[in-house]
Amino acid sequence: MAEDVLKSGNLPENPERATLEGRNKFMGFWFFLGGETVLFASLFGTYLALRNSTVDGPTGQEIFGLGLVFLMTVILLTSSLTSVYAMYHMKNNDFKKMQLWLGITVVLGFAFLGLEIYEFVHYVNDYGFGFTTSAFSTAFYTLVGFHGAHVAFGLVWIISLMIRNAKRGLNLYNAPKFYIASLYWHFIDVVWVFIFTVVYLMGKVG
Amino acid sequence: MKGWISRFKAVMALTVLALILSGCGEPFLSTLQPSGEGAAKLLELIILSFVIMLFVFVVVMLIYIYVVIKFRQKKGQEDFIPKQVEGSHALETLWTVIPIILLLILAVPTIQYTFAFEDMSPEVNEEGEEMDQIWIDVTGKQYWWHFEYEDLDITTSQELYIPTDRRVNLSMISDDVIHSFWVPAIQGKMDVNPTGNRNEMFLQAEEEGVYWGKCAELCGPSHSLMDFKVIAVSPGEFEEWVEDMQGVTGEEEPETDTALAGQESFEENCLSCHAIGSSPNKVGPNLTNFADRDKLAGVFDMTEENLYEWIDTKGEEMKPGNLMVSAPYDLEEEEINNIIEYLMTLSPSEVTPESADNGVYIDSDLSDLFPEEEEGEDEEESDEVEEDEDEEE
Amino acid sequence: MSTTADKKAGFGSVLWDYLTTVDHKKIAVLYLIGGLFFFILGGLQAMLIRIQLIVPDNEFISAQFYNEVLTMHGTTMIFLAAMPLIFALMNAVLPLQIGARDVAFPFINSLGFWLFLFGGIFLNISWFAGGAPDVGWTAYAPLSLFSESHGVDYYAIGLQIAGFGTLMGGINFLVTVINMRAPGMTYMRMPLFTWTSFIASVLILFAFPALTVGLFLLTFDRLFEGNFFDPEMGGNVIIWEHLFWIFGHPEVYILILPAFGVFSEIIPTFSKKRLFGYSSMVFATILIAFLGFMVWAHHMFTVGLGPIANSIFSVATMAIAVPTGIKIFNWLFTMWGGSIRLTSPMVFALGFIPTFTIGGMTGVMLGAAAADFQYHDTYFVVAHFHYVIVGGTILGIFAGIIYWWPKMFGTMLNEKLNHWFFWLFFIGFHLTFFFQHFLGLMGMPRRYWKFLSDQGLDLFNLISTIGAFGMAFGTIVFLINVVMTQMKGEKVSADPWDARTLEWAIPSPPPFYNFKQEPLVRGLDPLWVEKMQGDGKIKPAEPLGDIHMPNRSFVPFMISLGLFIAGFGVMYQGAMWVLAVIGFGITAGSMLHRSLKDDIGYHVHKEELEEEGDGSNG
Amino acid sequence: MADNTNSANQTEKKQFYKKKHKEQMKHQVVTFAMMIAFTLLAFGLVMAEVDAMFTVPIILILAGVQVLFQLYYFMHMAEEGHQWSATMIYSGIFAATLTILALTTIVWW
Ligand code: HEA
Ligand code: HEA
Ligand code: HEC
Ligand code: CUA
Ligand SMILES: [Cu+2]
Repeated sequence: MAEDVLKSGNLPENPERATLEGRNKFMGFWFFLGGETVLFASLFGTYLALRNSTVDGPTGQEIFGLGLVFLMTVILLTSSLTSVYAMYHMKNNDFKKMQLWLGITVVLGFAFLGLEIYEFVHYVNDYGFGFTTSAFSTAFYTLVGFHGAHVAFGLVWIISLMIRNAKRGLNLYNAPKFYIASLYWHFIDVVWVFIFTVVYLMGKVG
Repeated sequence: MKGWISRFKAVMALTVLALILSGCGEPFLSTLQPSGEGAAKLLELIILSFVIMLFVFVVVMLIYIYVVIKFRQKKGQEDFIPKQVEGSHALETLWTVIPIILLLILAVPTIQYTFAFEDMSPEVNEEGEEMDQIWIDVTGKQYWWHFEYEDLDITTSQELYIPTDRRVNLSMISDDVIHSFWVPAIQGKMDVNPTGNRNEMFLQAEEEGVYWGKCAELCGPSHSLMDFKVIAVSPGEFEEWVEDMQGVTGEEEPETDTALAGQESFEENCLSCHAIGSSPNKVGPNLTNFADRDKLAGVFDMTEENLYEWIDTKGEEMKPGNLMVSAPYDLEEEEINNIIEYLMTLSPSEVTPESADNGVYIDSDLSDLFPEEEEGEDEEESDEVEEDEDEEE
Repeated sequence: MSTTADKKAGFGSVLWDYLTTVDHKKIAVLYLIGGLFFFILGGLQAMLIRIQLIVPDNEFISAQFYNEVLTMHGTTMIFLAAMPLIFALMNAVLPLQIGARDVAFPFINSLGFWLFLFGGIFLNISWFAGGAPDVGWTAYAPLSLFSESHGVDYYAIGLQIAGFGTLMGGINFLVTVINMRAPGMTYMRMPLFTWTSFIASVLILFAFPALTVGLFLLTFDRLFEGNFFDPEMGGNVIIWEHLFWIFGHPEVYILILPAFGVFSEIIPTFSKKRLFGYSSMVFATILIAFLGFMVWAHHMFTVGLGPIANSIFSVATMAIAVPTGIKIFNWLFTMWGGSIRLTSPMVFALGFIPTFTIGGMTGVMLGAAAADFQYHDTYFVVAHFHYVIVGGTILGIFAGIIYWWPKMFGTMLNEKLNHWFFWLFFIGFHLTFFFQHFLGLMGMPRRYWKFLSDQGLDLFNLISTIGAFGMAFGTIVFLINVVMTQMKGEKVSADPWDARTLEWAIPSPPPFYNFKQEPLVRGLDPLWVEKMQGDGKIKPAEPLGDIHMPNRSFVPFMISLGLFIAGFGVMYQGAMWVLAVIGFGITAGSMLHRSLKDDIGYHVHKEELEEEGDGSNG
Repeated sequence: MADNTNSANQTEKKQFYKKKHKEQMKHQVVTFAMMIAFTLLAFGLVMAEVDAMFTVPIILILAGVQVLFQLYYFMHMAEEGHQWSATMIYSGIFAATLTILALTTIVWW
């Protein structure tokens, strides 16, 4: 049986939960996301407590550019959809297409990350809004940066999964791994929904 | 409410007695021997909760002792197999409901007191008029306390003079880390935080006395030495003290030459951090009435040796981590002695900590301290002032 | 990877075995050793505290050093002694109690241990690197920003590393309980220790992230010029207090719930009765956990949150007395009508009940917001939490260690010495902490390097110090007992206590695969059920077959080591950044290694198992 | 897994699942479209500088709904076998709510 899990092809419905290991991973990862919820809540809470503490630095209202944020949002939301597509093909046992859609997800992820870095550089250079400018700036970079770091980690994760399994296709051993990576990616999106709402939109409203 | 609390009085008396027998500390420090309105009320609450707890504990212990004695395995009965009881709804309901009731009994006065302690509205005199409030700005600093009497234009450090039988309102903040202002025998504690928001509380001493205050929040190496005193004197004496303090300009010259020399080197070396006379809060304590201090730097006996060591070593060993160590001066023995002599002349008032113990009681309604309102014409105005204060909160 | 090969091995291979083990029973031993080590360390620090406070105005240790000792005592005891010892018990028995062959994530489980250990070592290196943290275990800002040495950095990074480990351990147990139960082991048949550990793991899952964030903020402020807690730059010091206590309060229930579980095993066993009100015990556990998230501000009554917030948190705090009371009475009525044997674990349980009740009651007194203006930050609080922690958690841990010692090591601790340990520790404990209630009320604040003479505080402090020595002697008796027992090495049977739950159905110590055949659970207290209704042996739920086992791995050690090294780089910066690069490199490399290499474990074959004979000597 | 004894049955099953997945995928796309719409609405409200008292609650609700979409559709929480996932996520949300509530209401300044 042990070697079975490495054989590709002919997978059952829900391959990510077909083995005990898979079920464990699946459940453990969901729980981890429950914990992450509190982690981000703490960051959001801190940000909200400090969002008016701009001292002499610029306020969010002055610097946030909604156009760019909108673009980032659409990119990330789309990447969430593409990773749904990837899982769709996983369930249909179509490894090639899964890889393809994961590939697209990764590209979108990089695009998002690139824009975020551009945004930060822009704030620092054009507004003098750095990490140490005010309590508000520290909280802003920490919250958004934590999310960015999550994106970056997700990218590394998905890429390494894709490369590792490129040759051997889908099997019961790696299906759970792909699946939880995609869960992670969705979760990043969930967090972003709150970031664009709470940080940028509410920041703009004042 | 008062009614049924008083029903606990009998039990209270008993427990208080028990506590006193077990030695309940010194009257100037212990929460168990309150000398002020706040501490007295809190002690009531403490005793109420204690009585409830005692009841619970007795119940638990009665069952416990009975069970442990009665149901020990007896010799020769090693094979006895007790009935495997699953539970009992009646019992379980009982020990859910009774604690809830007990907790409600505790919760109601708790909430009342919690609100009462943060109610800073003015006291009312017998005629039902609102009385003037004394507000004092308290600043906690590593490792001493600074007090500014609002509207009275006087400042002190380390020792806070208050009139008895009157609430004194404190508006508290910190200059560095968090401290906590606590005068156990008079009132519960309140933190002083280092930014914007000022915490408020009141002090009310019912008896004259020198009460010890403690810093109750870890604030650095000398946290345990950040003591201060609250000196409660009769209202008339307080009035006198205020007037005496207001008279100090800091320019007064001492009589002897050596003291004069001391004043000079003091101005040269010390005034950058210390002040004499009313002044805003500085790096070091205000020394206007230094010679009247009960303790040096809050904790040491007021002796020349201690004072000499303090100035000579800048308190390095005496109060580890205190901020005077960064003082740049380097003084000769003689200069120090001169300074000491000068410092010992700083006694602007007859009213000193001793006045709190001498049994003299001078009554006053303190209205002299607030001259505008003496005319009695502008009650409205005073109301406005209060409203302003409310808005600030 | 044969089953018996490890047995007769030299020191080197034993070491390697433990460095790479993923077996929860061995990880339990590691946690036990680590936890006991830090308990003794924390205890020695406590002795320094007590010696300093033996007489007024004492100059035994300096103020700065006192603060360091005080901080490290609290931090060590909570994070590096109590938590790991609880994890030791969970690892040792939880999988056995639910009839599992293994935990859900053996690899993660071992990673959790190594992260804890390296985090703990990291924290303690501060002693030799310019001074330990000196700001209390609560590390309130801005004092923690003012502190000049690197101590607080060690605190922040060390706890961060250890905290990751705890979080992983928690998730592992959650999934283990949910996915790995044997056939017939329904939720409402799970032993209470399993239940309380499960709920404690839920608390870990939701409480530790708040600490993680708090520590990150602290680190950013201290090392990267962040402004979270810097009032000058608009920062707000109260954020730290909230984050710390949002973690901190659930943390105390993480500490106490498994201890409740231990006693809920011991009391039925030695009363020969099933647990009274099992379902209400489960319910109470869940309720405590739930309420535990809504009361944290009772540590902040004097911060100035205002009467409304104070009142809400006050009432919520008091509410916790109700489910806890349910537990106390259920224990009492478990004994009611039973046949009580005064074995040492039972004596611990009997010592626990009144002690914890006192601690809980002072807790409720503290919960009365206004009254807390008097108690807060005094020795009354110190007395409260030592009553619940030492009288609850520590007694529970030692009761558990003694109770399950035969299961973990196959030997039996000497009962006489156990009783000596108990009485010395117990009497010492009450001497130490009972009078501290009065010290607090008499005006002695906590965290005081010295108290002054003529303030009426001398006598009780002296008694307190004397008591502490009693506890130390008690602990020494226990250590002697351990050494003597292991030297004698007398083996015991699978079920020396005549117990009730599944772990006692397999040999002591259990084979590395735990259950040869998955057990069939036919009721609450499965072994008892079989003793009463069957032949005293657990029926298998499956025919004998191959057993799947995870491979050992050195990767958890390396991942943790990497973070350990990186911690120094992040802290000292400058040229030391190279350490961060190396450290994070090791960690990332190890993780990559882990994910690239297939690790599907191996099988113990049926034939091998048959050779070993009957494993289930009930 | 089972061998090919009844491969006819297998392919039939496959077919059935394929169809089911396709069906699901359609839902997903609709979900996505709605998410984009919500986003547009939220950004639109803010850019149009509608009154803050009105905008803020609306965009928060929109965000909440989007998140539920993500959880239930993209992350399949609506499907079988997610009871524990849901329990833990909601417990997390509970703790998260308390945290945010506290940090927004009872830290002053
Ligand atoms: C194992 C750890 C543990 C446990 C279980 C508890 C349990 C409780 N704690 Fe404690 N607590 C700590 C560890 C713990 N605590 C620590 C470490 C600190 C200090 C941290 C620091 O500042 O460093 C602290 C501080 C602390 C404070 C803050 C004090 C201050 O700093 O000013 C408060 C205030 O409300 C409090 C309350 C409670 C309450 C109400 C309970 C309740 O859960 C207790 C419930 C139990 C009972 C009540 C007994 C049994 C019940 C009955 C027999 C039923 C009938 C009872 C009644 C009707 C009353 N605790
Ligand atoms: C699990 C938690 C835990 C445990 C078990 C203990 C155990 C003890 N603690 Fe406590 N303590 C805390 C958690 C704990 N503590 C916390 C969180 C604080 C607050 C810190 C802060 O304010 O920041 C605190 C603070 C604290 C204070 C208050 C200090 C102050 O505010 O200034 C005191 C004072 O008496 C004290 C004493 C003790 C004592 C005497 C023990 C005893 O029970 C210890 C008994 C154990 C031993 C004595 C071990 C002895 C073993 C040996 C000696 C072995 C001999 C050696 C060999 C064989 C090699 N502790
Ligand atoms: C760097 C600033 C600084 C300078 C300069 C300085 N002091 Fe101080 N001084 C302090 C501080 C801060 C304290 C409070 C120490 C404490 O209690 O923690 C203090 C406390 C004192 C006290 C105790 C006050 C009390 O109320 O009991 C005396 C007396 C004193 N200083 C005298 C002097 C003299 C005399 C000089 C000059 C020769 C001097 N100081 C110069 C900062 C300074
Ligand atoms: Cu100031 Cu402690
Ligand atoms: Cu608490």
